[in-house]
Amino acid sequence: MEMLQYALRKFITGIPLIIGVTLISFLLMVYFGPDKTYELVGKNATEEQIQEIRHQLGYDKPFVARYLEYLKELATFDFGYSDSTGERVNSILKRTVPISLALITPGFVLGNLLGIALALVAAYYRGHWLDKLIMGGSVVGMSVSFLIVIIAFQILLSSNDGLGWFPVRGWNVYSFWDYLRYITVPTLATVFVALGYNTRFYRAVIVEEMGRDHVRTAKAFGTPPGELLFKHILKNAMIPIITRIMFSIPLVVISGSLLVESYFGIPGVGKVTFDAITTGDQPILKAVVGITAVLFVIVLILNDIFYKLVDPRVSLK
Amino acid sequence: MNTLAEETSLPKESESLWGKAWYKFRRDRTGMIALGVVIFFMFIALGVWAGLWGSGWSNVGGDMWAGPSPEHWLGTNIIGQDIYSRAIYSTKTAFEVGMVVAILSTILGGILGALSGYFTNSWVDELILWLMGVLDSIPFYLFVAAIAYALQGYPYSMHIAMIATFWTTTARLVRGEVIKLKNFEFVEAARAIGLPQGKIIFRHIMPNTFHILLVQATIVFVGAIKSEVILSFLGLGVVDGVSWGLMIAESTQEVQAGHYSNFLTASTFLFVLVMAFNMFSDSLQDALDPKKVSA
Amino acid sequence: MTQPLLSVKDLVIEFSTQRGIVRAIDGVTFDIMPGETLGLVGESGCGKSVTSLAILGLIPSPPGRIVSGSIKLEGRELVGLSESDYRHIRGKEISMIFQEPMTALNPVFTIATQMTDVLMRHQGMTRKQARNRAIEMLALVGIPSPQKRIDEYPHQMSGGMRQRVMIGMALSCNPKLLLADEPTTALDVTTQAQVLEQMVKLQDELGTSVVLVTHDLGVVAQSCSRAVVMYAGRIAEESAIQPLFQAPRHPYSEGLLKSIPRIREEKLDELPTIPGTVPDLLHLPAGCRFVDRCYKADAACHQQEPPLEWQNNQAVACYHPNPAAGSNA
Amino acid sequence: MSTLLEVKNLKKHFPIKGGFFRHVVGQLKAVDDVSFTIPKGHTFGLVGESGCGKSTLGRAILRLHEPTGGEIRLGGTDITSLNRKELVAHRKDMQIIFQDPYASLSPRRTVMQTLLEPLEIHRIGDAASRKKKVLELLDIVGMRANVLHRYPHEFSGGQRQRIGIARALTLDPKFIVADEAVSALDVSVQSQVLNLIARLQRELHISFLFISHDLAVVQHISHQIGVMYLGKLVEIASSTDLYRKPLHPYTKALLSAIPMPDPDTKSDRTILQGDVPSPLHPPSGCPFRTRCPDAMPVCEEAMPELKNLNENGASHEVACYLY
Repeated sequence: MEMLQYALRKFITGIPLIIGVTLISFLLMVYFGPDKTYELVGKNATEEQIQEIRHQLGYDKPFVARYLEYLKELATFDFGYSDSTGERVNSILKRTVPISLALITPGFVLGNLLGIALALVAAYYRGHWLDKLIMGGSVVGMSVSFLIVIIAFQILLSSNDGLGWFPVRGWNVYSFWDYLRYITVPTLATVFVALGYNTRFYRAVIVEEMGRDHVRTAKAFGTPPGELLFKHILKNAMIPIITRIMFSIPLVVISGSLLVESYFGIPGVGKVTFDAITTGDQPILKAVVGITAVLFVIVLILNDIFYKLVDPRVSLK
Repeated sequence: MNTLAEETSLPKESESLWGKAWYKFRRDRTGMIALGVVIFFMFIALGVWAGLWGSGWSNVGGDMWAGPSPEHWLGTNIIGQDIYSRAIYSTKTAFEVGMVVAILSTILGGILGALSGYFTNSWVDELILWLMGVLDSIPFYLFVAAIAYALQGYPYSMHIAMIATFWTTTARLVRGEVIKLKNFEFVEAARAIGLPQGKIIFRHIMPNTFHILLVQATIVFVGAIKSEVILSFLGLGVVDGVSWGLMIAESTQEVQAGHYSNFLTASTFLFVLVMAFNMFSDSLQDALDPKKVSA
Repeated sequence: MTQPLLSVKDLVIEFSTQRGIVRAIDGVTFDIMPGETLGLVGESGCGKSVTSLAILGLIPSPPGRIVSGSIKLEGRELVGLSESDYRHIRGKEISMIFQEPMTALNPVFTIATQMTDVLMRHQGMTRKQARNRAIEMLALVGIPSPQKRIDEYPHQMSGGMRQRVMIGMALSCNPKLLLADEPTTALDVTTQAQVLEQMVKLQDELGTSVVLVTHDLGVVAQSCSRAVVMYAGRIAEESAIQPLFQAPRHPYSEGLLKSIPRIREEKLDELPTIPGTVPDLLHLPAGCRFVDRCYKADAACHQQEPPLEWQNNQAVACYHPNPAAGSNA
Repeated sequence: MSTLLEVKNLKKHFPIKGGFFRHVVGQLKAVDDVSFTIPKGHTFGLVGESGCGKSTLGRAILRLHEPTGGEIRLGGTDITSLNRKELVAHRKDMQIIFQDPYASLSPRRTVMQTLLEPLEIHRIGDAASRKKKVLELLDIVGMRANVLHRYPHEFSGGQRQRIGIARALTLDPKFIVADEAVSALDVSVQSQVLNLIARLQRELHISFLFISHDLAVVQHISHQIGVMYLGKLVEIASSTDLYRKPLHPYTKALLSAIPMPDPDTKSDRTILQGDVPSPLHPPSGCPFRTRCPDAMPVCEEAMPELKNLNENGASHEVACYLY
């Protein structure tokens, strides 16, 4: 009950954020965005026809009314029909989001788990050659552009000039085996790029926790190194680690999948978004922006609840 | 009236915290090498800017996909342009994007972060925090596209989009530091002598965040160059001229045909610069860390 | 004569810093007898905390390093002991409590978890046995309703309570030696009095030897039987408590004692002071390291560091020591 | 002997936010109805344990924290009623010395810049006379002119504290708040700084409010001492009276809790039980009653008033139902 009340309050405080995101995006993309009238009217249209189209598009209504309409769409989760295909936006999302999740999840999970593991090793052997090797590797990982990694991995693993083990592009998934074949190269590329940043961040967090007074106390009471690292240090380090993971979720789902999907031609939400950007398909863009904002607020709430679970000092009151 | 003049054994030269940091940085071999590489790239960029080299980047002079030759050191691309010149010229583009975005977003982040940190629990802070939250919640590529729509093909919409989103990280860091600093007693001392708020913020507090701003500027620089590549590839980035991102975008068709020169050249330039900058940034951070400097 | 419980001999510890190698401890020698409370006194940077950390093998390395010397616990050499062997000593034979009660306990575990872990590890107890023993210890250090409070987290307790928990935890395995590093410095006076009294009482009951590291001469006078006064990494004076406070032999101990403000009826206009400041360990003066601040310094003091010399259970490292208590010189 | 500072019923309350909409649900009474006076050229010592509100009181007097209520008169001027501009002008008369010599100086400014700033802000003198003033101040606090272009990190704690004192003196104040000014220093340096403050007070006739948790230090330096507990002054006495016949049970406990640097006076101490209650939920009536060995039923009802028990001679005020 306390939790529910807390979540509710948090959601209310999150409303200004949703309004801000939708307002700015709406202003830029729709209000100042491309005028669709002339794409829809035929040649030599009469003035009435043009007015008719403008009316259909809602261009003749005042800004506030149009924006409120958008908020209503977001609240009822009904974004109308795509400008370019005429398909319902909801059904597009229903089709593409699962593909994106299936594509992005393995790399996301692996990138974070491996990052934490490498960070633990590096922090434990701080100053040792192993630490220097891992940290050197992570700087290299951070310095290679995601785009280059994708292209290079595709050449090396998928193309005929390379090993040719995996499909070059597309998404013809009918079995688990197909699934594995299609996600391997994108996943490897995602992990490669995420690992550099993650390892570095997590190592810094763990090293900071290692310097705490209570760690010295635990040592002074004969705590063995494994217990020290996995019990005393890691539990305290979980707070910043969880925050980072949680807050990267909304970004990874949209931005992370956009490049991979458009490069590999995978019909996920990222590809749909990219296509919507190039064609100016406003209903889809409005849906994506609105949903991301809501996702952010949800993440904000979940993150605080996680805090509570890990850190007894945090009170939800 | 005093009799107890204290014997103070001070080193001969007075040394500011910057002096100490520079002394420390100079002894960091990795950092110095990285700085050397960055300066070398900057030299290339300045040369392009002065018209000394790279001016032939758009000439359609040779055969398509020619191999390396004395005229075209790294061969030519699909329409016979010299890859070497294009990569050199792109260095200028990269520095332009990096510098503009790094400098402006750092200034913006520094000022807004300082204001929000100094005026915590007031509407100023609330407003800036809200703005940061909003900008962080809009998917980056969508935001770039939105700005591009709104500015209708204005060539700097990518720069504006990056500045508008990259300042938030800097601002958050500065805000945190300012919240810490404003509770330091030297700030209370400044208030006690009657210093106006503006002077307290800009004369006493801000200078103590410069180390964060400097490191953050290098991080933003790298971020801007890397984003430019992806945005240009997606068709949202550099419109006029050439950049490593555009070269890689061109090369995606070429690599399928087995021509790697364009791809490898642009990738290598990009990688070396970004790597050097990252290492430089690391060493800078070590040297500027106030905890380590005062030790 | 009884054997010392712990004997530190010619200990030298160095730290490598940005500006060069700092010799934080330079030839420190002292013994701790069973059941006694030894005060380790000095100002910041004198090496008192480093010494106590070195006894438990907790000098962070790098940058720290024991260069030479020995630390023997009942004849057993601790310097160079492997980490895994040291683990069986820490918390079991030698325990330590720290200055900051607010940060010394792990914030995300309950008192019960932290105390039972130690007992299970060192005494081979089951969780249930360990819990009972922990509650017993909490009652012993004066925590009201320990059955209830043992399941609290550190942040739910006051500073004084947390320091009691630390003491209880440190004594739970019946260690032979307790190292207390400024245990009451972070506490308020009234709380400090409570905690000190509790510590002295427990030590009497359990017969544990205590090394009390502190800058506060009042605390030393009230709780120790013997004290080692340190200055800039070396021992200036070692003495039983009574003679040290009645007739300090080293000019540094003398100056220190005189310069503390005391509650007095008559007000002094000026406090006696020691001029100057503690020297930077990287730029020590030649000869005696106290020479720049000493009113007795002469040419000899600038030449060579004075050795620690014993006379009737009172040792002093000075060429011109004050006469010992009771002597007519 | 004329009064320089008069504090009357001073209050500083901090709002506590809570509940569903983070509205104000209560008040933390950091300083609650405190009154005292400091004569010209005297040092008033304020002693109490952490969280008792002594630092807040010092800052509220200087209006570094806006007081919630009450009156502060400095040399006849009502400080509480000044507007922002008038306050800036009056800052000349009242200054502060801080506890932490590492945090109290702006790290990226030289000693010269730090010491010149107050003179520049208040437009006192020209460049030459300002420089002369700065050199004079350095001499007063016992430092040489060669430190002018140095940065704070180049000094030791004691030296920084001297610079902090010099800064407080630049505007020739009549009144200085010394907030735990020697607490962070080592014993040998502490006595040097205490002597410096005592000399300033004697020779420049500056009044000090000397705040410290250390009763021995306060007793050494002050003419009069106020003992504070949970936001309230419970006893005000001359420093000799406080030593000779402490009246309030809390003062007695404080005195007996000090570990004396003398092994022969192993006092039979009255050790207080329990902890200071949270200032968020102070006990009703007298705040000390929960730990007081002499608590009576009447103590629960209302806070006893401060009353003067010395009819003739220096006043000795105590707030306790025992008297």
